Amino acid sequence: MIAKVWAIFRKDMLIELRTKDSLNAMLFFGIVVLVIFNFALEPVRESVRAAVPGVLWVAFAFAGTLGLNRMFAAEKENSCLQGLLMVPVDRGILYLGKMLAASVFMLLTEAVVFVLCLVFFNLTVWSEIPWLALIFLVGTLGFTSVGTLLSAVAANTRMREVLLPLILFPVVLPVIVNAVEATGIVLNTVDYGALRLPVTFMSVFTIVFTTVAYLLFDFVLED
Amino acid sequence: MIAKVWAIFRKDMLIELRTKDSLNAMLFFGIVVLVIFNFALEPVRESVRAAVPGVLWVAFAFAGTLGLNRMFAAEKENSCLQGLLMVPVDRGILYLGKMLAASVFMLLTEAVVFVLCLVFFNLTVWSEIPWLALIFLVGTLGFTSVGTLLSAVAANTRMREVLLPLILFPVVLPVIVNAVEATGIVLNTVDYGALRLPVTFMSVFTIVFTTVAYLLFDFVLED
Amino acid sequence: MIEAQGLAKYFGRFTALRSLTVTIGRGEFISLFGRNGAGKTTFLRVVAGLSRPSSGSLRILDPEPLAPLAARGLMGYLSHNTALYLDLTALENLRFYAELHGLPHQDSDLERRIDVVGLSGRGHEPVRNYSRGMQQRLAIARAFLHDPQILLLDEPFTGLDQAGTEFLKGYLAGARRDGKTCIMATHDVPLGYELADRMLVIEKGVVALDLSKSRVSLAEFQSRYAELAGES
Amino acid sequence: MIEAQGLAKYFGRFTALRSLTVTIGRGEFISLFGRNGAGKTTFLRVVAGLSRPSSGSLRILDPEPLAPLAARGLMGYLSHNTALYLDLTALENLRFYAELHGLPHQDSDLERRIDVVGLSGRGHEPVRNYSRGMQQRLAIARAFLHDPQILLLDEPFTGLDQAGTEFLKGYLAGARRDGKTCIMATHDVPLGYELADRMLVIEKGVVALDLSKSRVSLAEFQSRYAELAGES
Amino acid sequence: MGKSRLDNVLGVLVLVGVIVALYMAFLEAPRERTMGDLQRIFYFHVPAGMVGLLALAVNFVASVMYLVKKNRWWDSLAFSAAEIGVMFMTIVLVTGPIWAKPVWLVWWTWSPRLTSSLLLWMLYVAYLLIRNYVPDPDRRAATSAVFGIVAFIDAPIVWFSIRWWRDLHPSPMIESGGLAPEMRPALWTCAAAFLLLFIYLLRRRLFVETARQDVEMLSRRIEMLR
Ligand code: HEM
Ligand SMILES: Nc1ncnc2c1ncn2[C@@H]1O[C@H](COP(=O)(O)OP(=O)(O)OP(=O)(O)O)[C@@H](O)[C@H]1O
Ligand SMILES: Nc1ncnc2c1ncn2[C@@H]1O[C@H](COP(=O)(O)OP(=O)(O)OP(=O)(O)O)[C@@H](O)[C@H]1O
Ligand SMILES: [Mg+2]
Ligand SMILES: [Mg+2]
Repeated sequence: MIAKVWAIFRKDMLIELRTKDSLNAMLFFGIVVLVIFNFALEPVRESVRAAVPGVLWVAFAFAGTLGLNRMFAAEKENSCLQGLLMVPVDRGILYLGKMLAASVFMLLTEAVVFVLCLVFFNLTVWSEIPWLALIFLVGTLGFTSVGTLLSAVAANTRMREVLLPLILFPVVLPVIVNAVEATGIVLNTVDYGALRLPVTFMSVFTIVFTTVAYLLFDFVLED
Repeated sequence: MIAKVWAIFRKDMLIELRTKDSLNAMLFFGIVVLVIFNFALEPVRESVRAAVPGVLWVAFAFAGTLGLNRMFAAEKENSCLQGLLMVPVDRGILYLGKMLAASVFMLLTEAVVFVLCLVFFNLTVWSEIPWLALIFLVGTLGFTSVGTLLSAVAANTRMREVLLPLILFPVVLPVIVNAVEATGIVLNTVDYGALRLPVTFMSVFTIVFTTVAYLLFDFVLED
Repeated sequence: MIEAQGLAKYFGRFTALRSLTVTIGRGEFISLFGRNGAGKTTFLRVVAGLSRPSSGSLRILDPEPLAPLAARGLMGYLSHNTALYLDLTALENLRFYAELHGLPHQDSDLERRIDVVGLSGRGHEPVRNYSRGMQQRLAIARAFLHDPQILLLDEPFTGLDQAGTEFLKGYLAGARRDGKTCIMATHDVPLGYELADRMLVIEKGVVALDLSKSRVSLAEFQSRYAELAGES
Repeated sequence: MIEAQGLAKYFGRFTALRSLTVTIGRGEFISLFGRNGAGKTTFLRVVAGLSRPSSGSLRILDPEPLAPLAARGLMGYLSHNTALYLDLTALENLRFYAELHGLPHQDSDLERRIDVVGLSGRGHEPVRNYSRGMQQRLAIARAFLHDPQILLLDEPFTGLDQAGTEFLKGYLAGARRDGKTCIMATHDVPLGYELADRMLVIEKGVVALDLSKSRVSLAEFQSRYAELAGES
Repeated sequence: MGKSRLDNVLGVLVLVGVIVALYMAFLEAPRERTMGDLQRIFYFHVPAGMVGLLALAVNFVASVMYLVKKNRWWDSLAFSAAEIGVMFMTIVLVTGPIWAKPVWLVWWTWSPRLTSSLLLWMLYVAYLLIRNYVPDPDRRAATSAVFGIVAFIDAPIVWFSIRWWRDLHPSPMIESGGLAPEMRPALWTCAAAFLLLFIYLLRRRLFVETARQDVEMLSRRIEMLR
């Protein structure tokens, strides 16, 4: 089973390594969102530091949605999904492989966008990095656990290019809110004890949705 | 010529009237962006009124991008674009028809999103409405004048679903910045004299880009 | 009518047309053969003006060379893509194209067109409800709405069932009688031979065989075509 | 081997399969005919488990009814969609599927597969550089990588040139000799007749004709099929 | 199957219930001391919220049942419940701000209860959108059932938001017994009326949906005869 999850993950990585389509697009979009926010926040420049966590996670979320969209579009391009569906492998396995790939793409994007954000907004962090890494990790897993399921849902519809953000954002908002809060705690206050609640929330969310999606994936996958 | 622009415009309206695909999606996405922004701005809540123009235009821009994307995706669905390209009509005409349709969709979306924004952020406007209508109109035309051209460019690539925001936002950023400024002037300061500069800028931008796109559309259109 | 001079089309490293030279007279019916990837579709798209050649020239003469816009008005292009708006009805589709062509578009005219392709009484249904074959029929009406002088057909029989095939054969035979110029790409040798005045075989982006029907029998053509394919 | 009982599939107001009942034995080669929209593709997709029937039942027996997962392992599905990753090489495509099937995937094994479909030496090129015909050949290798007992083929000859057609015909004749069960949808009556043991004609979502090859000649079958088409 | 006796009885009950509820809310219930007549929105806002959540719970259960049983009826039930749920939630989202403006001096504030209510509304509008965009009915049913299950995550958040977080939106005094006793009868009458209305609408909507499917089936038959 793990071998098969791994096969799917590796295939996506190999394609990405060759084309760099998704990562380029995600990165670029992340940066675009940063820049746009920068303008939108112009009038409240003084308190901008407080807004950084929100800006970051909105950029992550948009980039992640783009990546998920792209992932299923690629699978549909040549009816590749039809080939996958004919393989005698439990569809939950496909879900796990796809989710893993999406998470890695997102984490890579986040790393770069985060560094850029530090530069744009003149922040310095060092000792906080392990904490941030933890938050980014659980936040991202929470995002992709639902995101992978819902991108399959969106891919079933006539409007797939545009539907994913519409259905995904309302569902993952709780994750994003908690991730923003946790990131804010690390960057602004330094009360690490307060991290427990949001991090627990995100972890529980991830576990619940990974299980739900693993079970439900079979119903939404069609070519 | 006007009859032909009108024919294209009417065709798009007729399809929309029947399916309501684009408007539903645009509206919904506009609301999603409002909600997300609100969370991102949570920490700077006191000065939120100052940020409203930025929030509004980011929501408009995202919804508009979605609409443009959808418009060309529909044209490609059944290779309809190929049919259009075989018609002995100057391709500039196609551009004008498409741009007109995109602008109307966007303006309709803006009206609704604007009202919601007033409710969400507790604003009241009455006498400012004519001014705002003017700004929304020129801002939207500026946006769609480039947007229609670039969505044709994006539609030619292998990554069309994701490319449009990437290439469009950097180009229309000047329009958005000016529109935000103008909206801010109307909503916050009330120095209508200061409106002249941004409104002129947007008008000139629209005229220049409409002309350029009218001339260039022939080169980017391929089925 | 159509004059191609050293047409070439490259897609990156890939050559779709190498150096294609051919002259097609008014009223000729050409069947275009060639193996997968030979460049048939590419050639038709260049003729239609849907694709710009990388080098070489293409002229549409009537009898003077025409500007692209005027040339487009003379041509109708039909492929297995139907180019119909699925959410509009058959009538609305035709009306839209009639408007763009600047043709009269009373419902009665358009309904006659719909009758001709065998869809009588279904003109008010959205095209989404049509079966593939019905859509292809409507696509024929659409592509040739403006009675073009030049018909470009790219594997128009693909996926059509027997009734549809018969209908389209009849339609093309009629067009030929009316003196239209036709170019049709196909993999079906007997069918292509039956309809054509002249057979062109494209091979690796150049014209490899150019035979008039009056000069070869079907069997002879088939064997020469097979020979060509065997060579490389 | 395959047992369909009153299969129905509706798309809104539209009926793709009405009530299709048929039993297909192990080792039979079935050619599936029918006009556009008759429901051939829909039937194949339901058999493959790619589409859920609206009502009725479908069982894959070996000889006991199999669970969906096990049934999928027995089947290979080939349509004109190649289901290949264009950015991977031929070898990488096959390796990925071999891994998912849990087959051995040494390069040597896979290269042999590539040779068999006539692509020797091109295994390390990305599929994007392949012509349509080459892609279809690789798709054959992919679809039948795990030596399935049941081959489902949906107009597999579409768009193939003569050389490709010959190859696939040879391949299918071989599969038939090896005792595989095959179902192939096609519009090409002589070709379908040539390969088949038994011909099914689907009409408006039900089986309209079900003839064993030993009982009808090609000409006879053609006339009965044409008659059926003429009827409505 | 037409309008059954039960439907007629229900219809009459709903009519009577609504009239009585209106009477109770506007005339019988006492005028609130600080908010005045404004407080009477309470009798619509609160029951609409409760019944709306109930409708979405019905959608959730029906979605699960569809995936288990694969029976079209469960899908129709899920769809009908979602549509009505969205309607009730819309009432909540309209009456809420109308009440809030004079009491809190703002139309809207981004408190957990309000935000999660808005999200809930959006999720089920998205549910209805998705249904619009999947043409194949079997696939539509499966796809929307999955989304219905996922979307329901927000309902408990709405319910418990005021208990988990500090919120401008008041905790229900009904539970803690803080509600003035004279207001209780009006509240419960209104709640009962809304509940009846919900059941009635659900039955009617289901009827329309089944009728639509029957029409679909008949037109399929006609199509076959052509
Ligand atoms: C499903 C969601 C909701 C439920 C179940 C709900 C329920 C309630 C309940 C039970 C009360 C009465 C509290 C009490 O005095 O005992 C109340 C009051 C109120 N609700 Fe909601 N509500 C919901 C959503 C909303 C929304 C979206 C708004 C939007 C502004 C809103 C605005 C108000 C206001 C202004 C009051 C009166 C507050 C006061 O007396 O100060 N509610 N709600
Ligand atoms: N947009 C494109 N990008 C890259 N290569 C292309 C493109 N269009 C066509 N080609 C390549 O050009 C070659 C010629 O293609 P063309 O479609 O003209 O062949 P064809 O003769 O129509 O073949 P078929 O019989 O398969 O339809 C093919 O090898 C194809 O891969
Ligand atoms: N996803 C779908 N949504 C709506 N209708 C569909 C869908 N798929 C198929 N149909 C309809 O079902 C009918 C049967 O289609 P199917 O593809 O099975 O026909 P076919 O026999 O394969 O025809 P062809 O010879 O044209 O390939 C068609 O009329 C088609 O319009
Ligand atoms: Mg071709
Ligand atoms: Mg088919």
